[in-house]
Order: sequence, then structure tokens, then C-alpha cells
Amino acid sequence: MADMKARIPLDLFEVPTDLDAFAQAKRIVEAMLFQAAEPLDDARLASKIPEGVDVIDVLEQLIHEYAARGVQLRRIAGRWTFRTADDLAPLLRDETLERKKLSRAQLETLSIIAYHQPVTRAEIEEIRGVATARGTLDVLLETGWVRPRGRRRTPGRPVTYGTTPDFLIHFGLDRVADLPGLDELKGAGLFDGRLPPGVAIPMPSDDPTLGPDEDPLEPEDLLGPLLQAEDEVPPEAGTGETKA
Amino acid sequence: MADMKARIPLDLFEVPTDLDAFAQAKRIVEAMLFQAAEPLDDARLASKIPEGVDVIDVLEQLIHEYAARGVQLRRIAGRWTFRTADDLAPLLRDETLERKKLSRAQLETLSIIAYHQPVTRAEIEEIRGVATARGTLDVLLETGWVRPRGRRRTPGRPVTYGTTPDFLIHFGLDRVADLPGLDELKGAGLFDGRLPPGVAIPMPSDDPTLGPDEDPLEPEDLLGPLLQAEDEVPPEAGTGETKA
Amino acid sequence: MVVRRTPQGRPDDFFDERSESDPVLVVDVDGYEGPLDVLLVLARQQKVDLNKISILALAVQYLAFVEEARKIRLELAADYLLMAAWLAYLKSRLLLPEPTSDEEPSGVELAEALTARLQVLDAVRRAGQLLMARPRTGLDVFHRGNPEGIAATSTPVWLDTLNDVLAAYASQRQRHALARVTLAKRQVWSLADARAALQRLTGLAVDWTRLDSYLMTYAVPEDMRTSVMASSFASSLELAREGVMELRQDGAFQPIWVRARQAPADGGGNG
Repeated sequence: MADMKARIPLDLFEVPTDLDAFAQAKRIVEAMLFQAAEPLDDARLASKIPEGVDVIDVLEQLIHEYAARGVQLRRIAGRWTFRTADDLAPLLRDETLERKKLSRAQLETLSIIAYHQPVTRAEIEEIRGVATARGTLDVLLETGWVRPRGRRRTPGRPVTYGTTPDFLIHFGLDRVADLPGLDELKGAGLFDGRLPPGVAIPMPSDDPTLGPDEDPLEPEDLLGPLLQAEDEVPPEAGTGETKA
Repeated sequence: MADMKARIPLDLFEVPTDLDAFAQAKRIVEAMLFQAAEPLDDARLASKIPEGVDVIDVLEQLIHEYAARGVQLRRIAGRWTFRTADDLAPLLRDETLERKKLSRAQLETLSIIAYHQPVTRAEIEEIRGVATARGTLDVLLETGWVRPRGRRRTPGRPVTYGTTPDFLIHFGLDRVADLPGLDELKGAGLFDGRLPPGVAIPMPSDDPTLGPDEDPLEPEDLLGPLLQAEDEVPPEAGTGETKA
Repeated sequence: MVVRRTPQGRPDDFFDERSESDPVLVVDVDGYEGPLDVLLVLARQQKVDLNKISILALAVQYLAFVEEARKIRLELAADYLLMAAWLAYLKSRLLLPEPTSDEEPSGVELAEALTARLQVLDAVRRAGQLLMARPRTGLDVFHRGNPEGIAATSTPVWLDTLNDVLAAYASQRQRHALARVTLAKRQVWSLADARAALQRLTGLAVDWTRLDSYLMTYAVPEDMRTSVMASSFASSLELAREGVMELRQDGAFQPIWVRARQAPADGGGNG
């Protein structure tokens, strides 16, 4: 591996200076599509490329350049995205079971959602005393253990989060009310004696019925990229909205 | 847009049949790196390509093919990944994303950890000439760029800190020896060995193997609230968490 | 996170990362990051290469700075005052004829050691800037934005157990509950304070440094002198016992000298 370095000229990645507008447009479209979390439409791509270059020409050229590669430029539902070549799917597929553990921040956030649900992001942050990293909630939503359940009737109408039936299944709980209380946690040695008085642990409830201070989620909430949770929202949550 | 379809031959995405092993290996590596959520190492890539093809040759070829594109193949933290070209940053930057700045104290502490690792809190304080506020290290640990890595074999057995692979990934570095400005620090005498008396550290090292003057962290270290860093501890050390 | 600007805060983003749980750590004086930071700023005002700065001029300027700061605000962090004490000592060494004793380093050597420290800090800062100027992943350069697109074949198997969740909950509740405890301001120098300060000072002192009189004059409000003297002395004994520091006193009621322990040599410290 060490000799690898020697074989790659250092200036390889320097900014090319002699690019014409079309070549630069190709680079920009490539990078935009690569970076995007979802397919992009013509207008979005066209907005960033040099004036006078037709974005369709650029896309067409790129389609040809990538056609024989392991990654291809495709149009899906009228928008553009890179996808790995279909014929490679069998090779790539057997990645299968990935053994994962939540990070500490994720675990803490999950535990707060479990105990304090329904709870907003701001409330989680207040309990943890630190800002929640953008990805933390996303990962929890991805596990399928956490779902957005409504919106709190306070300024800003923040989304409230709660746990899902999958959460109960994974952790072998019958209901969230079975989560141990303060005394049991102490008994299990998870709190040591130094806990100041006045620390209370709420009695958690994941009742899918919205609370008096909660509004249902709007249909847009379930599609919005912020939540990224369409897949994970269990059926009950869906019915929650219909009550309105 | 409708005529777009007509302009692209329908058989464009058919599986190429006449590819030699090397060309197919290139496609596979491209696809694997493209779909991976994080950088992949040589061994992982090599496991999927046709036998008899050297994965380093493939990577080298791909580096050159992508060098002038909007997406480039880079080696970061000793692994391989595609990422967008540096010069496109102004176009791709998400202005809505809050660019959280480290405070001066945090940045200095991070630099000292990066350039002088493994390093103890006392050594950081000696270089900065000031006590480290409690939150400074916490914030750095929270970024995931810094981790406690062991304990120095000196009185008090202070914790030693180092950087994580995430640090290298974030700053696009292959290894800590590639840190910018190392020569100047060497010239200024950062590595003259005066700091930990009798221990000369010629270069920063994030080698997870502990140095001769380091002891491993104990399981309690990883659970203690003071360190707040289980997330960042790599698997080898992380097994401590499963003790409970 | 509380964003608190010091009154004459530096223009660069300087949000205070200290949590309310930090007892009395007064790290910044009008936005400075400790005494070395002040010295670097003063050194830059000399507008010469760091190699060529006049340490004597620097010492004078720093002592003036501390005097000024103390007029405005009594509560200077101990670090600033220790540095003042040390610089006052250094100043006298630079001004007076060199002593004949080989035991003590010359003023010039001490000045060089300080210059070297300033250079390291300066280089560390520049390195930090270089680091931050790099294209940063997720901000300037980007990895695949949608890696799952087709790779949904990998099914995550979550290994987390209920106990992990409970432990995380308990630990963070406890941490936060404890973090809420507010401590009253200390009226004494604790042994830990004294110890840390002495260690930082001996980092500066390559060789015998006289502590007591300068420390008392510069570092300490009058009502704390007894406490500081006692704590410093106790801590220095402790550090000497651990082999970190050496002490010397030439006779009863003579000044006490300290230095970082040298590489193992015969004889050891004559404490």
C-alpha cells in the first residue's frame, strides 16, 4: 500500500483550469447527482451549470459515458440519479446482515424517547443538555423503533416522537409501561448513590391516541425529507391522521 | 423532455458481454464504492472482483479515470471512497446547513490532539498554558473526531487522547502523517520530546495499537460519564460495553 | 449552549463552551485564552519574527497588562498570575548579573525556553487554521448522498439490548442531574488547583524556579495568601513525592525553589 502513494501524482486532483463550459457542466452535474439524497430534476441541475449550456445535452453525454460503467446515470420518475448497474446487483447484494450498534448519543436519545414520549426534539435536547446531531434521529427512525407521532400544540408546532411496536418487539417488552422505574434502575445498579433528590422518571406511554396537546401529523410530514420516515411509520400512525 | 427518451438507444443499459476480467473488476469496484455508505478497504473490494485481478491496479486506473471528473476516487483514512471534487464546493455547499464553528479553545485542543497524539490533558494544558474547561473535550468527543485511547503509564495514569477515523474522513486525510503544517510544528519543537519527559514522539500516531507507555482503558472508562466517548471507541476497545 | 461574549471579546466567533457546571474557572480575560495567548498577542505587537522578540520587553508588557487587568477586575485566573510571577522573576534574572551558581539556568536560557513555547503554540494555531481550511466532508465535499439507493440488501441487525438503553438513560439522567449542581465560589486554593498550576508552571521552568515571593506578590489577593501558600507547599511536597518535581531550599527561611524533575540522575533532589 505504501508504494501506492508514490504511483499517484500529487497534482492529480488539482482543479483543471482549461475546461470549457460544457466539460465543467458535466462535472457539476456529476457531483450534484452523486451528492443528492434523491433524484434531481432538469431545472435543479440546470440552475447550477454555466449559462448557455443545455442541461439535456450534458445529461445525454453523461449517460453515454457511464453506460458501460458499474454506475449508470438513469432517469427515474422524470428525475435523474446515479444507480449501480443492474447486472452487478447479485454481486453487491450479499452484503446482507450488518451487525450494528447504536452510538451512545443514539442510545440516549432512544431512551429519552422511550421514557418521555411523546417528546419533541427540543425536549430531548433539554434533557440531554446537548444539541442532537442531525443524523441521530434519522438513524433511530431507520431502526424502525421510533416514529414521529404528531405535532405539539406550541409555537413552532414541533414534531413529537414516540416508540413503535417494533421497539417493544426488539427489546422484548410487552408495553412501554413495563420499562423499569427509578427504583428498579437503582436496584439494577444503573444509578449510583449520588443521584440528587428530585430526579423523577416519568411513567411512559406509547398510546397511539394523540394527547390533548398534540395535533396529527399532516400528510406532507410523512413525505418530507426531514423526517425520512415514511417506511418506518407503522400502520397505527397512519390511521392517526385520519382521525382529523 | 419526451424526445430525450427517443435519443437514447434502448439497448444502452444491456449487460456488456465482451468485458475482460479487468474491465469487469473496474465496474464492480465502482459500483461497490458508489453504493457504500462509508469508505471501503482493499480487502473488502478485492473479495468481489474476478480472481487474478489486482485490486490496487484497478483502483489506480479508476483514480486516473475519475481525476478530472466532478466525482473523484480518493483514499481517506486508509480506505477508498468516491467524493465530490474540491473545487466544486462553492456550488454544492448547502447554505442552509449551519456551519458550526469550533471555539478557539476547542480548535486548539483539537489541533494538539491531532498533531501530538497520543496526548494527555495535562500535556494539552501545558502547550496551551491554560487549564482546559470541562466542556472543551466533551464537545470534541461529541464530534466523534477525538477518542480516549488509553492511559499513560505515569503517576495518576492520565487518559491519552487521539483522533478517530471519522476525523480523517471529515478532513479528507488518508492518515495523520498527512496533516497539513506538520513540518512547521516539527520545526517549532512540538515533537522534541520535552513534553512527556523522556518520551520522544517523533510523529503523531493514531495507530490503535497502544504505545509502550500506554495502558488500555478499563471498561469503566468507557461507561464513565466523564469521558462520554463509547461511540468513538473502535470495536476492539468497544467490547467493554457489552460487559453489562 | 450559551453564547456569551466577553465584554471586549475578540471579533472571531468565540462562543463560550463552558457549561454552567464549571465552578470558577475564569479562563478568559477579555477574550484571551490564557497567559500564553496574551504573550503571543503582545509578541505580535513587536512585529518581528517570533525568534527575535524581546522577552524582556514582553515581560514588562505582560506585567503591565496584569496590573491593568487587576485594576478593572480582581478575579484573574491563577494561570495569569502565576505567569506574572514567573515573568517578574525572569525579568529580574535578565536585568541582574548572571549568578555564578551552575545550578540555575541563565535568564537567557529561560527566555529561550519561553520563546520556544510561544512558537509551539503559534504553530499549533496555524496548524489548526490549515486543518479548518481543508475541504471538509459534508460541508465542502460530499460522499454519496444516497448510498442506500440500491444497497438496501444489507439488513442491519441491531445488537443493542434493553440494558444498553436503560444504562444510557440512567447515565445521562444522572450526568445531567449532577451537572445541575451549582458550586459556590471557592475562597481557597484547593490542593488540586495548586497542583495543576504548579505543574503548568514547572512545564515552563526548565530549571530551578523560585516560587514563593513572586507568587505571593503577583498571584494572590491578600486574603488568600495563607491558603495559597499552604496549598502550594503541600502540593509541591506531593509532586516531589511522586517524582514529578524537585524542591530545594538552601537554608531555613530561604526561598523555596522548584523545578521539573530531571531525567534520572544520581543524587536526586536535595529537598
